[in-house]
Amino acid sequence: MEAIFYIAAIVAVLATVLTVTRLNPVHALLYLTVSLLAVAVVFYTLGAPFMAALEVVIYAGAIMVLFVFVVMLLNLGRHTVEIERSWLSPGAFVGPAILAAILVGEVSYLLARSGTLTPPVAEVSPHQVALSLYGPYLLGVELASFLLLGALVGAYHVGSRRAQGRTTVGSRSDRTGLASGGDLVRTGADRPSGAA
Amino acid sequence: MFALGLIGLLVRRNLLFILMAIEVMLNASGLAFVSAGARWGQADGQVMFLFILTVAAAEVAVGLALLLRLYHRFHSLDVDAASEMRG
Amino acid sequence: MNPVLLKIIVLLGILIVVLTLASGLIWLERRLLALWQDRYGPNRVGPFGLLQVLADMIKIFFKEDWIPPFADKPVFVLAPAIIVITVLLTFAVIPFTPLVQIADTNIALLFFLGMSSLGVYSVVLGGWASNNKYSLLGGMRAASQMLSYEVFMGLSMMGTVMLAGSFSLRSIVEAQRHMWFVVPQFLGFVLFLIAGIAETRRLPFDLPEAESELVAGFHSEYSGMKFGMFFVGEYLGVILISVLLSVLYFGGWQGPFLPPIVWIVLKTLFFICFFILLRAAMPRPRFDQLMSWGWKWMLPLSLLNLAVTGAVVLAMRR
Amino acid sequence: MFHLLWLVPAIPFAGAALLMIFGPRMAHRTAAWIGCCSIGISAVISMLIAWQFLHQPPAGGSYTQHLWTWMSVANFHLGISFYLDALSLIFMLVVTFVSFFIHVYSSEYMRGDEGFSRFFAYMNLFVASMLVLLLGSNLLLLYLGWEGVGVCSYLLIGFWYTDPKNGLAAQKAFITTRVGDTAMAVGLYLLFRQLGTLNIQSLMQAAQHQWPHGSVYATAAGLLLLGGACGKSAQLPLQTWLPDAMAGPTPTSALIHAATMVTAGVYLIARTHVLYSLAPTAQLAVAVVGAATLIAAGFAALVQDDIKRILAYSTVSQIGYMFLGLGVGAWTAAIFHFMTHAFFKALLFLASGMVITSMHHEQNIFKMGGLRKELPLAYWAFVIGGCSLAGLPLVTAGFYSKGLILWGALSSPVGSATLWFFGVIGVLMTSLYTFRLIFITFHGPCHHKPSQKTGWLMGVPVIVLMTLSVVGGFVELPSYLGNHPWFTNFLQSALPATAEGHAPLTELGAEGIVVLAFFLGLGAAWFFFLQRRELSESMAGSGLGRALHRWWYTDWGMDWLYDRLFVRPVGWFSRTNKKDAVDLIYTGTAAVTRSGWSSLRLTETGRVRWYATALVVGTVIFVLIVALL
Repeated sequence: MEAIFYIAAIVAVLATVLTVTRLNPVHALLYLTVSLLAVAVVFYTLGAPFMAALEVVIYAGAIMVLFVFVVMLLNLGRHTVEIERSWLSPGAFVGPAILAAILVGEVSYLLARSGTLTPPVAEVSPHQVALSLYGPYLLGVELASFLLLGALVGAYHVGSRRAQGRTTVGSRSDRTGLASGGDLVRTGADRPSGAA
Repeated sequence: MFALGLIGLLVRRNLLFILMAIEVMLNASGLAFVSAGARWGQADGQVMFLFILTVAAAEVAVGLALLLRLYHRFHSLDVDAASEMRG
Repeated sequence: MNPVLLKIIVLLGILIVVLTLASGLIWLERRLLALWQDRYGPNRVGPFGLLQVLADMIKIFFKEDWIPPFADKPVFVLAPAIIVITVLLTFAVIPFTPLVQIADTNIALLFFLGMSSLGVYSVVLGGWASNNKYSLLGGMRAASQMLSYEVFMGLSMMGTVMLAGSFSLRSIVEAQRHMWFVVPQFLGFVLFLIAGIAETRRLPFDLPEAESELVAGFHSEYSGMKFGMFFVGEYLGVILISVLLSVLYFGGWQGPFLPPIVWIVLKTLFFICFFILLRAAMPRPRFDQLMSWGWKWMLPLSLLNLAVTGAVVLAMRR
Repeated sequence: MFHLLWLVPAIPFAGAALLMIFGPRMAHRTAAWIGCCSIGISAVISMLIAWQFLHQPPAGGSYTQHLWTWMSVANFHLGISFYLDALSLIFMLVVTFVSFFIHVYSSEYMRGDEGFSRFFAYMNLFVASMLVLLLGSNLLLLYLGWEGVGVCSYLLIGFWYTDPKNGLAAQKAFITTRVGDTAMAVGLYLLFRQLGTLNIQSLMQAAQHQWPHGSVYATAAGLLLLGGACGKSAQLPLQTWLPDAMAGPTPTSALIHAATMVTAGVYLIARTHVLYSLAPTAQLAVAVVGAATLIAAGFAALVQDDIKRILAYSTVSQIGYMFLGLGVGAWTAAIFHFMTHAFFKALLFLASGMVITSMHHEQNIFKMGGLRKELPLAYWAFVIGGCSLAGLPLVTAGFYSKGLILWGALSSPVGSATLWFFGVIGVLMTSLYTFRLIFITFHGPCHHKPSQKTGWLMGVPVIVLMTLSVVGGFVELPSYLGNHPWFTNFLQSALPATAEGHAPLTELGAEGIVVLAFFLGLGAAWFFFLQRRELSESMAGSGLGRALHRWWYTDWGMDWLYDRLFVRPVGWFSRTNKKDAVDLIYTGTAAVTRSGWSSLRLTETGRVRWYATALVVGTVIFVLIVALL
């Protein structure tokens, strides 16, 4: 079990690194999915099988598919890779990396100060989770349902076609290298240029 | 992992990647909760993870809708393109 | 016998049987379709044309495995593997008989849901990696269709979970000793059946690969063994859903007189034939009809089913 | 039976809800059935409850039904609970029965009105609120009903809202009573603050135990509650709204502005009588207010020409009697007068409604006349109601109740001959204006022929109320007529008996003077308004007469006074002080905010990544602080 835990953790971290550094959005998404699956395995080894299943079903299965769906809807293909390449210079990583390193350092200092880091892993069954979810956290569940409802309505409204097409301010097509909107029909158009 | 997500958030100009980075961060905090819950054998950590899951789902739904809107308006996913609303 | 060895034997046995069955299904489907459409179907190679599958397999192995130059190569290769892997992994948690089961985990149903939601990636990524507008459209259709139908698929199954009080498929089967769940959970059964058909992208829900609109949908660009994997993956999916239907709602291996393995095979075959009959009988809906049907009817109905079942279970427990 | 108590307010409320929701799509007949039946059922239930109350009185003479907890904060607990004792039972019976008859009456009176179902919805809501007011076991629930009837009164006065005049009248009623209600709210706060509860019974006990006789708190609370009662019951100096409230439909006037709502003040004071017993000053104030009102309103009624306004002033005057009764400690007498007043005043209003309908909505009595033959039922209703109002000896209800009050005013230890004298003058005035009204309307030459005949739906309630106006007084016979104080005995469990003190006259002698006053008034009315009307006209035409007439006609110039005292100064102040000092706080805040904005806006670059960076930097610093601590 311990070995699986460490392997999965390493996979998760590596996949996340790759997610952050990939240029192609779909590739990045795939790495992110792999990272999530690895986290699911970590959950399983930590004694939270229910969470592992949910991680797979909802995170990897639903949220990520939504991402992929949107990527496909926008048809971000090869040209985005070029744009990303131009945007993503190694120098851009320096500042954030320093900040993040400081944060990690601080947090690990805090953790180290607070005592032992060797966890005696205890399994928590879905039964217990459900009991506390519908017991002391009932209000939280209600709030979460409100949140989801709000998100549903919000997403519907923001994404609805009716609000669209009022004004198209400053077409930046010259900068992004896109002649027109990301219509699906455009896929075939840049096919030859992308030939390997 | 949270730090990685953080870097992603700061480095990327593409809204899609930013959203992904936020997902990474949410997931990382969820991981922290679950492992803390496992450490003390409490169900609370998993409950928190469930809430994080709902937050992530809601955030993605709205975020992606906004992304579509941004793209239709600016023909770009560059978040800096949407910096017209200065105070 | 050594339990580890036994597990390995069972594992290999299931793998071989399921794969053989999946390819055999191709023959079965063609024969049955022909029967219902008043024609012969494959009847030349071997007795009753049984060896037709073998011939096709040989042909497909030796075909050129061509990857389009404009495709996104790694993803293109990855996509067909995903579906076979996820479906085969799901078979691991299915209790065929009390003895023949690879892993009896207490989150078996969730595992199935997770795997089936990962299976979406196969279709979606295949469609995207092909870099072809028909494939992309097929992939998008698949993504939205499977995302939508998976929601109430999970919800419709929860009725049985409530009645059995466990996510474990084995305990669900054992809970049906006195009554098959199809009786108290008829609505759930119908919903799961429809969702299952949609998950396997079989007619009438085969919009991701609707020939008349999208050439061959997400696998237009695929050929050779990669195409074969999609193909086999679909039949594996059919078997999986049929087995699950019989496990969840028709008592699994339980039945009088005959040994358990025979019962489960019979029930599964019945559903497979039903799937084929559906293909022969049903027209294909429009995509928007499909979506609104899913969200406006199936989801509320499954929620209703869930609520009523929960209330009844609570009331009976009092 | 007692457990059905909650149904009594609940059924009218349900009726109101039904009518409000489905009213617009409802046939008028259905609306009328719902409106009348809900009140009818509630009346029947209250009768059953009364039956049981008489035969098997609950322990301690009262019954409390706790429905659910309304609010519970720290040591402040309030329940939606109903309290029934003899006092609230009397009120409940009178309210449900009188309103039932008025509902039946209005199902014909309002026929064809486009707001028919709306009218019944308001009326039902009113009855429900009134019952909540009566049955509420704590002062806040009472206050809820109190405001509820206020709202319904507002809605009903402005019922024909297309005429702006009606809307103004409704607003006036609402705002004027609000003045009283504010005083009452302050009184409630005071009571809660000092005694720590709002439950009426425990409040009364606590007051008795904690406050000495004549304590400042009791006086203050009593005076504040009196303010509320004055507003609602249209007593001096807040009486000006009631005559204007006659803009509403006549059944409304009968129900709200005569029989029930305006007596809420009486109920409140009777309910909290312990407070007044502790505070002689407040009690004296009640008596003085009552006496002053009854005289003032009597004079105002004498010169009105609108049939409904006369009745309105008469109502004000009669409630003045009730206040007088309360003020001298003749509690039961006041309640007795409330009951008989509800009967005869509802009767008079309903009869005036018949007249008004027949006269094509003409309300000026000088344009009527000689209607005796044309409208016999209305005439007899007026005669009986008027006699009862003025107190025709021995045969009418009003005689007994008013006599009891006057005797209390004379004989009780807190009473005095002065108060009694005012009361007797009031009797004279009552008799004078009542018979003036009858003689001018029904006798003399006929100016207009009434057209419409009224149907039995309007007739039956009038006849029933006629009967009640006569026999309603026989439940309490004074000592010189055999001494059968059944009514007082019945109320004994809720209200203390009138204390007997020294009196300069015997009861019979005092009653004789009252009777004399009555006949004097009757004779004067007969002489001035029937025999020699030109004499009265010439008197009104003379210089002094005209001035007095105008003065009384405008209700002693109260509206003018209020306009000068309050409306204009406030208007002037707000006009001259447009940019007052208080605004500086807001403009200053705005200025500070503006300067803050202009400096902080530099950080608003509109770049999401900039924000994110700022967030991260902030987090880093915060965690650093935590780590260092």
